[in-house]
Amino acid sequence: MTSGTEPQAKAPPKSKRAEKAERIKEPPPPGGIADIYRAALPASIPVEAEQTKWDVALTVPAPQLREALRVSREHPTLQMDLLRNQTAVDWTDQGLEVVYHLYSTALRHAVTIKAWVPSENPSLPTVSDLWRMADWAERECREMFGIEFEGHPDPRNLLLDEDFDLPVLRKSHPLAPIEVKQGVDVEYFAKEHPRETPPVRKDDAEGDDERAQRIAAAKKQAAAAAGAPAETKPAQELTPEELAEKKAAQVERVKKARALAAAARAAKAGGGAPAAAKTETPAAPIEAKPAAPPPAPATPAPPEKKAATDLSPEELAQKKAAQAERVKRARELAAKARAEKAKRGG
Amino acid sequence: MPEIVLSEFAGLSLPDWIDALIRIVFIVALMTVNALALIYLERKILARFQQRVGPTRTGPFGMLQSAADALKLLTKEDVRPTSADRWVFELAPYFAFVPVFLVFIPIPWTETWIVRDLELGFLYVFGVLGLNLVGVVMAGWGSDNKYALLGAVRAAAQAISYELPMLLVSVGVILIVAARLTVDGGSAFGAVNLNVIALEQTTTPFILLQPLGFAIFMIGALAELHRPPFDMPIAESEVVGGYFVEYSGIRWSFFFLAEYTALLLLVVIGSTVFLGGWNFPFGEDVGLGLQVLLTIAKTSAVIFILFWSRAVLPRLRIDQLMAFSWKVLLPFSIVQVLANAIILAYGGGEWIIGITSLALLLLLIGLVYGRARTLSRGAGRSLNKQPARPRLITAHDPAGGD
Amino acid sequence: MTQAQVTVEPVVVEEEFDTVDMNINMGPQHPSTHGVFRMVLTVDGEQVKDVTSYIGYMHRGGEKLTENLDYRGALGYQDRTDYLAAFNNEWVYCNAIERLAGIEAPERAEYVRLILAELNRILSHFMFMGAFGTDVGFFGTAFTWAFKERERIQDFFEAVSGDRLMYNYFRVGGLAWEPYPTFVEDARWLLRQVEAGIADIDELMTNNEIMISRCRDVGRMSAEDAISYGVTGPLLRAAGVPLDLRVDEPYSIYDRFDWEVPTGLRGDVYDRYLVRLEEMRQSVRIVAQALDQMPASGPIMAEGLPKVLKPPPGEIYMRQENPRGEYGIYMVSDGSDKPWRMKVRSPSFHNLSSLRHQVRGSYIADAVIILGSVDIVLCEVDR
Amino acid sequence: MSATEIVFYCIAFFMIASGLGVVLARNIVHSALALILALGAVAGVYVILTVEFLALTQLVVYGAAVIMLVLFALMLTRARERPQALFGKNRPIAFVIAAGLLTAFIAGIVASEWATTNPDDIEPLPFQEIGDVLFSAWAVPFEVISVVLVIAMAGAILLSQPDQGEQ
Repeated sequence: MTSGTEPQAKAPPKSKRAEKAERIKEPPPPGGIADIYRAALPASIPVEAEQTKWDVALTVPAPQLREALRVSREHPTLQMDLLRNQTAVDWTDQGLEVVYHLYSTALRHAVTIKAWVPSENPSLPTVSDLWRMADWAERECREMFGIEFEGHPDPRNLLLDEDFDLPVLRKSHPLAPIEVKQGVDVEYFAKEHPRETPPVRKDDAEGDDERAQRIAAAKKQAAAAAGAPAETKPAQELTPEELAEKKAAQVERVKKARALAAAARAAKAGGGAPAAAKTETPAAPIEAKPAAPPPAPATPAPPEKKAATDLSPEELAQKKAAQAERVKRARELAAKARAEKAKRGG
Repeated sequence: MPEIVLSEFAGLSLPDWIDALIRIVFIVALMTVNALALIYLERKILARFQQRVGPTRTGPFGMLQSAADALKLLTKEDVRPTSADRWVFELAPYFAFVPVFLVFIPIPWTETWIVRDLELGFLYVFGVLGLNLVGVVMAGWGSDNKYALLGAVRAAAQAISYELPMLLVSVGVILIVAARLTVDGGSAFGAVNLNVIALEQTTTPFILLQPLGFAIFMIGALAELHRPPFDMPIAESEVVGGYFVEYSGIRWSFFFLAEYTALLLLVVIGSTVFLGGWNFPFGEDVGLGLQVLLTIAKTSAVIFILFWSRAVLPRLRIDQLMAFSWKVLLPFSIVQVLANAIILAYGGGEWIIGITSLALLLLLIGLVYGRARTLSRGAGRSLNKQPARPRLITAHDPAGGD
Repeated sequence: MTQAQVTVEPVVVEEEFDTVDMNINMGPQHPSTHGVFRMVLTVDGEQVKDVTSYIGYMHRGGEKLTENLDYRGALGYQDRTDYLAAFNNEWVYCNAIERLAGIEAPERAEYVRLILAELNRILSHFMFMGAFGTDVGFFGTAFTWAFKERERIQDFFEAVSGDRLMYNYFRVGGLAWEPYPTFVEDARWLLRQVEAGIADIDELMTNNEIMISRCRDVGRMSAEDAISYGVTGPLLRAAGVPLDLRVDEPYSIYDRFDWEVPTGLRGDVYDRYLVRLEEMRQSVRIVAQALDQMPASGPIMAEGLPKVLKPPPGEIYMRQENPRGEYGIYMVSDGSDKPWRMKVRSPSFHNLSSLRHQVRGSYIADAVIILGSVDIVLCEVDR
Repeated sequence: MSATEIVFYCIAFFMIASGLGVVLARNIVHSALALILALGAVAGVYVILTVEFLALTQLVVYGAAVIMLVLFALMLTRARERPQALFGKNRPIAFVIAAGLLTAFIAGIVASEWATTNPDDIEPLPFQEIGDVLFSAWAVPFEVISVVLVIAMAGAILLSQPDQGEQ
């Protein structure tokens, strides 16, 4: 889930990390659990202690988190055998803070162990083999925050639907008016905010051009993929003479296409190989279509057009065949476009 | 055997089959009324046990409550699940309902008020009650519902395993009656006839001679009727209504009707065979009205005990239920029959039979109570309580001061 | 049985007559699942092979909603997680904010809170007695006896807080309003009735042979397994671990009363029933002592509370002993008027996760009783 | 055509119908239920022959117990999904054998001469003699059968125990 560059709902005065740093005012009392931990943990694990309102909170770097938890469970002076609570806190820009509350039923002391994980596809080793309580807690943490726990035996969703993979408790997932209005179902919400663009929306008007930007970006990608000539600008930004020149190019292309069609007809009428003509013509329209910007000015009328009635019978047949061919090609194009949109949409 | 032939009674000579028809109509009417009355009484008595009042709205003291229920059931649409096995589903209620009504025939309400005085009345009862089980299994299988199937399988297992001790114990009684009949060389042909059994009890009811028999007969009857503590097949909390979970409306009421009718009939048979039925305290030459009253009084006393057990006893698990029947009731009933046979064969007095049976009964009660005691030894006070003081623990003592 | 779950392998004669495993679906609409909870039992005959439990039907996204209410706004939500112990939940939430913001509730308010919370524990255990009795098979007798007492306690709560179930009576820093004048006398009368009710239930169920044979050694869970599953409360104490937060991590004024913590010997369904029965008696003892020591008059609300509560940035994991176990509120504040993160640690959620461990290998009838003895409240499981 | 003859013909028809039902029913459980009806009809014939004792034991033993165990076996195991033997490939051979057996039966029935007493005046056989004969003349076969039954029961228990491997 890329954190994306979504504009903050309200720009915080200073970054959360700074605010949090200034908060650590009181170090834990000497001789407390923090010192026992420092003695018990191997030197390689740096421990940063902080006194919260009740327990002592020890922050451990994520890679060594599992090691710290294993030691706190097995070390004779710690014996943390009850994992009370396992959850995560989303500090937007600093990433996610995963919290483990532990308690020892034998020695009757409690501790909170924390670790920081990045916001983009966070992952942590599972501890469900140390405490079986973690099995359900990590499943809930995964579906609510999107944290992947490697090695978890059964990482299905627990409270939400099976196929609902939108991390709900992240701050980036705003409590949008949609969700407050109970009646609207999640399907609509997920469709409205596809995963890759974080769904921060100020109001509906502004949303449209955002969608236009997205379509242009998608078109650019398609054009780049198809290897088309230099990218074309949308119609509004074209200067008048560029517009005229583009129109001329357009007319010239249409005339060429018609000439080719006439040649093909003549060849076919003369029993010539229609294949060559046919393969050649489809390339032109594809190339022509993307170049024409959607809100293009009225296309120029084809130069000569005889009324249907005075066409000779075989010309009529040819026109009908060409027409059928065009329809078939149009349908192909539409299918291809739909497939591409579905892939992108999915 | 004096037998009321309605044709004479009504002063017009009716052919046999009309007479039989009248009796059938009489049975059906009496049984439905009885079922409604029993349902109402059960709800009232259970209510008293549970410190509530029971139905009071419909009719005086709520007496028409079960009639109102019956009316509702008649008008309710009886639904059949589409995936149900059509014919098995629809025939099941009749298979469960008809055998129970057939049991009514040999029961002696008074000396002469018997529908048909069958020679093998007692054996006939068991023969016909077995068919009721077929209806239950058809219902469970037909409604293609896992709960129903589970309920039916439980019902079948329970009925089979509790019918055996009942049969054996009644054989014990029949042995005594047969011995009395053949004492002066007569044929013991009538020993299985319910009325003859009742006649034999003018002086001593068989409960004095066979207390164990009465206990096992009643336990078997409870199991046969799926009533607590043996109501596994229709346990709401597990199989949600058992084999009749998919039935509704009139079909469902057939099952309910069959259950309450069987309740009355089994208890009447029990009281006739063991408590002396119409005969015990006042003998034969007393008015018919009094004899009927006697039977009804004894039956309602036993029924009250059954309702009482429903309110107070929880449900046995299916394997405990089976173990109780095969490992406890069956051996005891076999020993009972053997004891009777040996004593009668060597011409011992009937009081010896009474004492052995009483001894067996006390042994059974002792066994059950003992097992419960061992189970619950220390159960009542199996907790140890620590004073609510924060316990002192030294920081590095891994064991932790307890 | 139209479609069998098992595909028909090539014909192997002796295997053909093995009983096929049936999947029995209990819930979400089932008389004994105590709420909207679905349990699929893989059953071979009567033996339960495996259990898969489905939860989440009652998930209302409470934690997300709380992040958009101010600190006092989410109090009403706490009644609705564990509706059988609403006072206890409110107390945990208020204590969490009070410790975060450094507010101290006055003496008298603390006493009233303790009395109402302990009575709420008795209320919740009466509910367990009724529901458990019906599961075991007492056809309604245990249920109506237990509810007779429950009604009395609920009338008392209605007199104090104005509501029978969702009280919303505690406030950050004290109580919403003064308890009604004859609060103490009524409470004493109520204790006597409750004591009689407990004696009735004890006499009906405890020494009942069938109940003992049904519940003894059923759903046994050893202490290590219980702790590993995060099980707390009566279930853990029945397994022999004397962990009671009122004693081990004292909060409020529990250290002024003397009472005892009951622990069971074998951790089976019967011990859980006995532990809960004993806990009710201990709660009666605590309330009686609290009523004696309670100051006759005094403020019930802390002074000088700001209109908009903005606790300094920081976090707290406040936990208290609810009837079902350790109910925790992990509150993180970033200095604004809305909590940055509020996580509810609900005991039923973790107790339920150990259900599969207890039920495998038992019978269907046992599965129902074990679920009853775990005593879950689904609103609290799904939050 | 006295009343008993009418009743006999009804029962006979009912017995044959349910017998065919057992063989021809598509669903195996239906055939099991039809079997119960057939054995019930046999009990009916005993009643006509005024041997009620046999009729009732027939009902008790077959009606309630034996068929019930058959139904258990059908409902709880996978036997239901076995391919229907009715449409097996060796159907013609089975047909031939069945026809042969039928002719043998009919020949046997026609050949033997039947007692022609009128069903009405059969004097009821008091079952006391059954008891005496059973334990005097037929005591030995009675004991042998009971031993066989015990062995069968033990075998059934052993078979149904899941072998240690599965445990």
